[in-house]
Amino acid sequence: MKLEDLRKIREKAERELKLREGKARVKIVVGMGTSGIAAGAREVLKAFLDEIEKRNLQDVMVTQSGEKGLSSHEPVAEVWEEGKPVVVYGNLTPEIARKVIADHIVNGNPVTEYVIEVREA
Amino acid sequence: MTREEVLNKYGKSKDNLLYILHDIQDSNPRHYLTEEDLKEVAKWLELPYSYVHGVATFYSMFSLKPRGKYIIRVCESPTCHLMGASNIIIELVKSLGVGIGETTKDEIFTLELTSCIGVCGVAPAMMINSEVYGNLTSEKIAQIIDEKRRESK
Amino acid sequence: MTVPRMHVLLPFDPDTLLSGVKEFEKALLDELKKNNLEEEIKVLETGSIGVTGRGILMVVYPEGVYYANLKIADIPRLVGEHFVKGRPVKDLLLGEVPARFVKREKVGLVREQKRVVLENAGMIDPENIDEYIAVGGYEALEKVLSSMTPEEVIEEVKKSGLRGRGGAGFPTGLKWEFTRKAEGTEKYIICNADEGEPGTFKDRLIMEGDPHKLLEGMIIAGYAIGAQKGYIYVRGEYELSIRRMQKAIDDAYKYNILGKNVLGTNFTFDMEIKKGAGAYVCGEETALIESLEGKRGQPRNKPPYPVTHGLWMKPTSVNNVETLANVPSIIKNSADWYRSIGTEKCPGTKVFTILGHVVYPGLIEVEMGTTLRDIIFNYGGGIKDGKKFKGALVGGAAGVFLPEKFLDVKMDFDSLKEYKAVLGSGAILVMNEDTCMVDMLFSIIRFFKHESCGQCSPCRIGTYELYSLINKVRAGEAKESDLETMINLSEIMFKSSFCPLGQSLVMPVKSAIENFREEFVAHLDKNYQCEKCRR
Amino acid sequence: MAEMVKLFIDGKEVEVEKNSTILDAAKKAGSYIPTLCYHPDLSPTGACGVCVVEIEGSPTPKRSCCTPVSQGMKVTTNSKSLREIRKTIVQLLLSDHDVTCPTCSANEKCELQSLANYLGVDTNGLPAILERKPLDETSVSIVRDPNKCILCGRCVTVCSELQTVSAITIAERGFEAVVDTFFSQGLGNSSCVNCGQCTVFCPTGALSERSEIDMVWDALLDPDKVVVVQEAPSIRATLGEEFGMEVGTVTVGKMYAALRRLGFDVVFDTNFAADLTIMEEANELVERVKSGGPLPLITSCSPGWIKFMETFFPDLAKYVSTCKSPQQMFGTLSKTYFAEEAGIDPSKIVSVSIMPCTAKKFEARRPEMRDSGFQDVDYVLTTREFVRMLKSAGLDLKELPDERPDELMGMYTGAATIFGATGGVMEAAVRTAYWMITGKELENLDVTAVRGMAGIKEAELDINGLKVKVAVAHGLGNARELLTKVRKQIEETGKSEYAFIEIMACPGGCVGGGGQPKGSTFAMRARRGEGLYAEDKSLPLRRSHENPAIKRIYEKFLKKPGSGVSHKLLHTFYYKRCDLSGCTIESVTEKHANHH
Repeated sequence: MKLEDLRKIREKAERELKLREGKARVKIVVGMGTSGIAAGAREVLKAFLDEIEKRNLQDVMVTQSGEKGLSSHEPVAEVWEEGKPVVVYGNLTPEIARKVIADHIVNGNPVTEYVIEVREA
Repeated sequence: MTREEVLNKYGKSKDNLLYILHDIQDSNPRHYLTEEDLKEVAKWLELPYSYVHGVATFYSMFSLKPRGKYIIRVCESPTCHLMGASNIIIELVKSLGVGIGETTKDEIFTLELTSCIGVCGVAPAMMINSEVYGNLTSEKIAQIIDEKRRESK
Repeated sequence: MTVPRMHVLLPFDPDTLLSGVKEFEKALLDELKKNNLEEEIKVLETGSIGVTGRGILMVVYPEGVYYANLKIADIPRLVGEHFVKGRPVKDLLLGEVPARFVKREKVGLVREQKRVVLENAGMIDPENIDEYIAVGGYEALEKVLSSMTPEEVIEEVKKSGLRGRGGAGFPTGLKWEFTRKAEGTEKYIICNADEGEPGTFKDRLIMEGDPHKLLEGMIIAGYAIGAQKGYIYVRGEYELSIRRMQKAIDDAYKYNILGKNVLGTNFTFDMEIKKGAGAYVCGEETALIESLEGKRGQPRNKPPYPVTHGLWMKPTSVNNVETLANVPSIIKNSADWYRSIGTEKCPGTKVFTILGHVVYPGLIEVEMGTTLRDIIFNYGGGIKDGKKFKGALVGGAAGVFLPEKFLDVKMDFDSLKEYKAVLGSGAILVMNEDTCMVDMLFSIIRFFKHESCGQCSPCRIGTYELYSLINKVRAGEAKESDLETMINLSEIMFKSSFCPLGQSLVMPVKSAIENFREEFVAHLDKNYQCEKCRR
Repeated sequence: MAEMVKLFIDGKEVEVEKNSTILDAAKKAGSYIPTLCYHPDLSPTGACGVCVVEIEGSPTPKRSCCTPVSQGMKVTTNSKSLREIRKTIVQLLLSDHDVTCPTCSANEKCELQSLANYLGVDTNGLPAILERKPLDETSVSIVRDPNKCILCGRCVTVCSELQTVSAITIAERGFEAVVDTFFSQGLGNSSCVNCGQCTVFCPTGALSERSEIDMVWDALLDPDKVVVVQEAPSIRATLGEEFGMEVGTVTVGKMYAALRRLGFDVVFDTNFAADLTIMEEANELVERVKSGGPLPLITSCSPGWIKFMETFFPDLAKYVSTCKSPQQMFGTLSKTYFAEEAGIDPSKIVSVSIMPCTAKKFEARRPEMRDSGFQDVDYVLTTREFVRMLKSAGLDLKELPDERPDELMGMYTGAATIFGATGGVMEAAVRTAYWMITGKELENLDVTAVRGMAGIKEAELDINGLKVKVAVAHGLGNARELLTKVRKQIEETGKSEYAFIEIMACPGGCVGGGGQPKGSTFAMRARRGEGLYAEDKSLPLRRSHENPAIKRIYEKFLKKPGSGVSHKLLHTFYYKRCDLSGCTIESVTEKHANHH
């Protein structure tokens, strides 16, 4: 690969990141750093995936990120929706994760008691 | 991986020693290095036996004694200590019926202490093999131990 | 300067943000401008005022009236009626005045930070190289390879004022220059990722959350010093870091960001991970080199320094993860940009971990020079469960116990020196009023006793002597002279230990005993009850 | 010319070579810096910290033993703070030390003891924290007492760097750090070759020979036993040191007197057996040269070297002389030849040797060393043990008269005396081999090319027109280097450039043996060697074949060198001990080393 190719990849990847790979309406990013995992992020991730499958939500994708430093709020997950601020959930459990899918993703009502931050996308 | 496979995976360069010891130990269900292991590694890297022994005993992650299927390593660094690691240790000693550095009779658990494992934000914490557990409480420990015990059967 | 006639507070919290407070603010400012009121009416963003479920909120002073459920459409009315004519708009008012309304900034880990090294951690998928590239990753490398000589890279880093984030604060550019100028053509760059300092996990966050950033910093460093190979020495306990770094390296090779003729240039660079096996002392650069060579991790004498006699006795630059992760941003945005952050002598940001008895334990990245008080009380949310602050151990296990009166210290390499304290790894362990300082010092001494490599007598025996002395204090069997012995011994260890490990204890021992002397003296009484020391 | 650097030590300007340490410079400036782990012949480890000095501009003191000098450096070697540091370090070491000085084998030779004394250290300063560890008594030669170890690392450096044996290492870490063998199996089960250099370099009593003093006393005090004693060539050159004589003084007459005062019944001399060894070995050399037997011939009198060969170079076993060492030749003869001549039941004979060597204790106990029908040599005392016996008997060597040995196996030539120094066996063998090959006497007896402390020495000898290349190595690191070269030559060309090689396990040869006084430096070893060469020069007979006692034993008992009797009593064979070292020459060994 050459220097110019790097630029091409960047342009393409930027587009993809913005479009959420073109397919999904909602992206859920679960913090999968060691602290998150230590606090139970794996179970939370499983619950998200499971709930999405159960409800057959085709336009919701789940990805991972590293850790942001929010140890006291772990496990942490972010909800990205086109044209809306990013909603950051903290202190998640599998049960809350399922509630987030049901209330926020499906019905558009964020589960405010677990929102720790809302920020610009 | 067998010992020979591990050795063949790495070149005969001395700087691979730690990797080789890690891999051999990891492929032993009892998580330790035998006399034979150290001798074969020494021969492979053309190092004196004593040298390999010196290295293996320097690092706290290596053991020359057989250990349990699960190695529980409780962090006893200042942060975890402040957040109640001592109670966690007492709890584990009680529920496993072993002292620090010992293995349960059923060879399932070995209880060890470790320095900081870098999840201080969720202290007190511990590792079981390579998994990390944070925000520990008595209840959580009981639950984890139960689960592991079930898994091992 | 005009003093504003009115202050308008706009609470920013999850609720208001979701209701669109940002857009509301923008529209409000436009409206004020239109009416030439922007000098007279000052709009301020604030944190939560404890009101939820009421949409966009607004508080107007001097009257102190509260509005709720605001819409952009309400703005002309608000401006025309209230701000111009001085008549509050009744139908938009919040019925009740909130009971616990405190005017404050956002509190906690979500508070505004200055993220440079951690800008992507937790934001992108660390296992996807494209995501890194999408957020501007490898732009710095591109710039370096296409338009900068190694000397220019070193010059830029020197100009930026970047100092080693492993604790010692040595100028990074200078270290690179020494290595570049050292005799020989075979050179190495080693990333010290043996993060073992208790209370520290910044390097882990970078490796787990943004591994390519570190990789990019290392490749640039390798280019600058003239190395053909880089090693990342990661502590063996960091399984996930090792896995993610390995994935990043593999992907970088696939894109020819590593390997022969990097990105089609003449620069060739290889990278390998080495895994530690549980030894804190390997964080010391010469011990790390020994360990990397497959030996016991015992430090070497310095001089000669690694910059001339490092790995395989070849010129080697050993840099900390956080240090290297700063490099891409410096190259991308210029040294001047970097110098605009932090303090004059310590430019840039610093990652801190806030731990112990705070409301929000976690990790933040803020500008150098942020005060300890700010970090503990605003980012950490203060002391948990309404307890009182007692002290903070600042800088890791080799740090200093600071009492309340030192809370306003600025957190940078130089300011801390005035308090005989160190920035160290940036770990801040906060202790509440119930903490026993004797017990905490015991924990620290036990740590160093366990981690002493045993090579030199002052450290090997000294740590054990201190351990038996602190145990005497805990057990109520010590005399006041034992406290002096501890201080003296730690000072002798500082002066005569072979490496920084044995020198470390002087800080915690001296600061604990001197700053919390009464508590230590109380423990000398056989009848003293201390739950923490279990007596 | 080496680049020079100027610096200031305690205000005094000195100029030293660029790569010198501060300690070197201080010596030159006449400033005394106390040291403990430092040893002039070993690379510094910087372990103890006693030698710290203050350097202007340095926030903390630095170790002078391993800190290089730099231009214009300003060094202070003594101050209140430095004294405080040094005292505290010694105090720390003593707090973790088995302080049993009066009964310690290193008493008065212990460097920790003298340093504590010099600094005036108060032993009550810190709580005693010694956690007792068991002794390593698995070796027949050496006892390790970890409770007296100060982890200076000298023994490990000696074992791995100087001798390349690596039987020991620093294991574990921190306060648990300990000098240990592979898997803590003990020296006796390790690749240790018993050379004992560790015991010489050890600054304390942590490493010492396994003492046989009590057994020897028991034998001496047993009226039914006839105790026969032999003393190795080098003993006469080191004994005096321990009684305040100058290093290198040869005290042979007083040595015999001392042995008689202790109660030895018959006082012979290993030198006699050294002359005998030359007869057998020179004959073997001549035979091999004539018959095209395996060359080079490699000497076999150093038992540390023999075990080293068996452990690391078993493929070269067939090149090694089959001659027993002088000690063992003597031992066998003491219970055969002497027993017959004196008409004593050999079962009543106790054969004792005074040796510069700890490996001799191992050699004496090798199962094959029983050709007399008994264990040929019963007890082996090192020089150090011998000195302790003399001191406990209240004997001061200086005050004893000069006496003569008993003749039958006590007469010797200068050729035997130089056995104690590196190159000596080579030189002695050449003197006799020349005569054996040519029938003429070698005129210039001094083969100076093989003398001295150079690690590997080579010479080309002219034996009546026949050019013979020889080499000498002392210290096992040098031996390894030489033999690796020889092995490679043989592998590649089928033969080596050398015809004859002398190897001594210890640096300097036996004068630097592992049983010699503690604290021996290379400089001291060199002076002792010179003492032996001086004795050689002063003796009327300097060729082994001229020794009347040798002539007699061949006439009466052995017939001729290499005879059947000789082979039965004076020659031996070797084992393969690869399992102790992991040496990876198994295939080579199979090809060559099985002829025994």
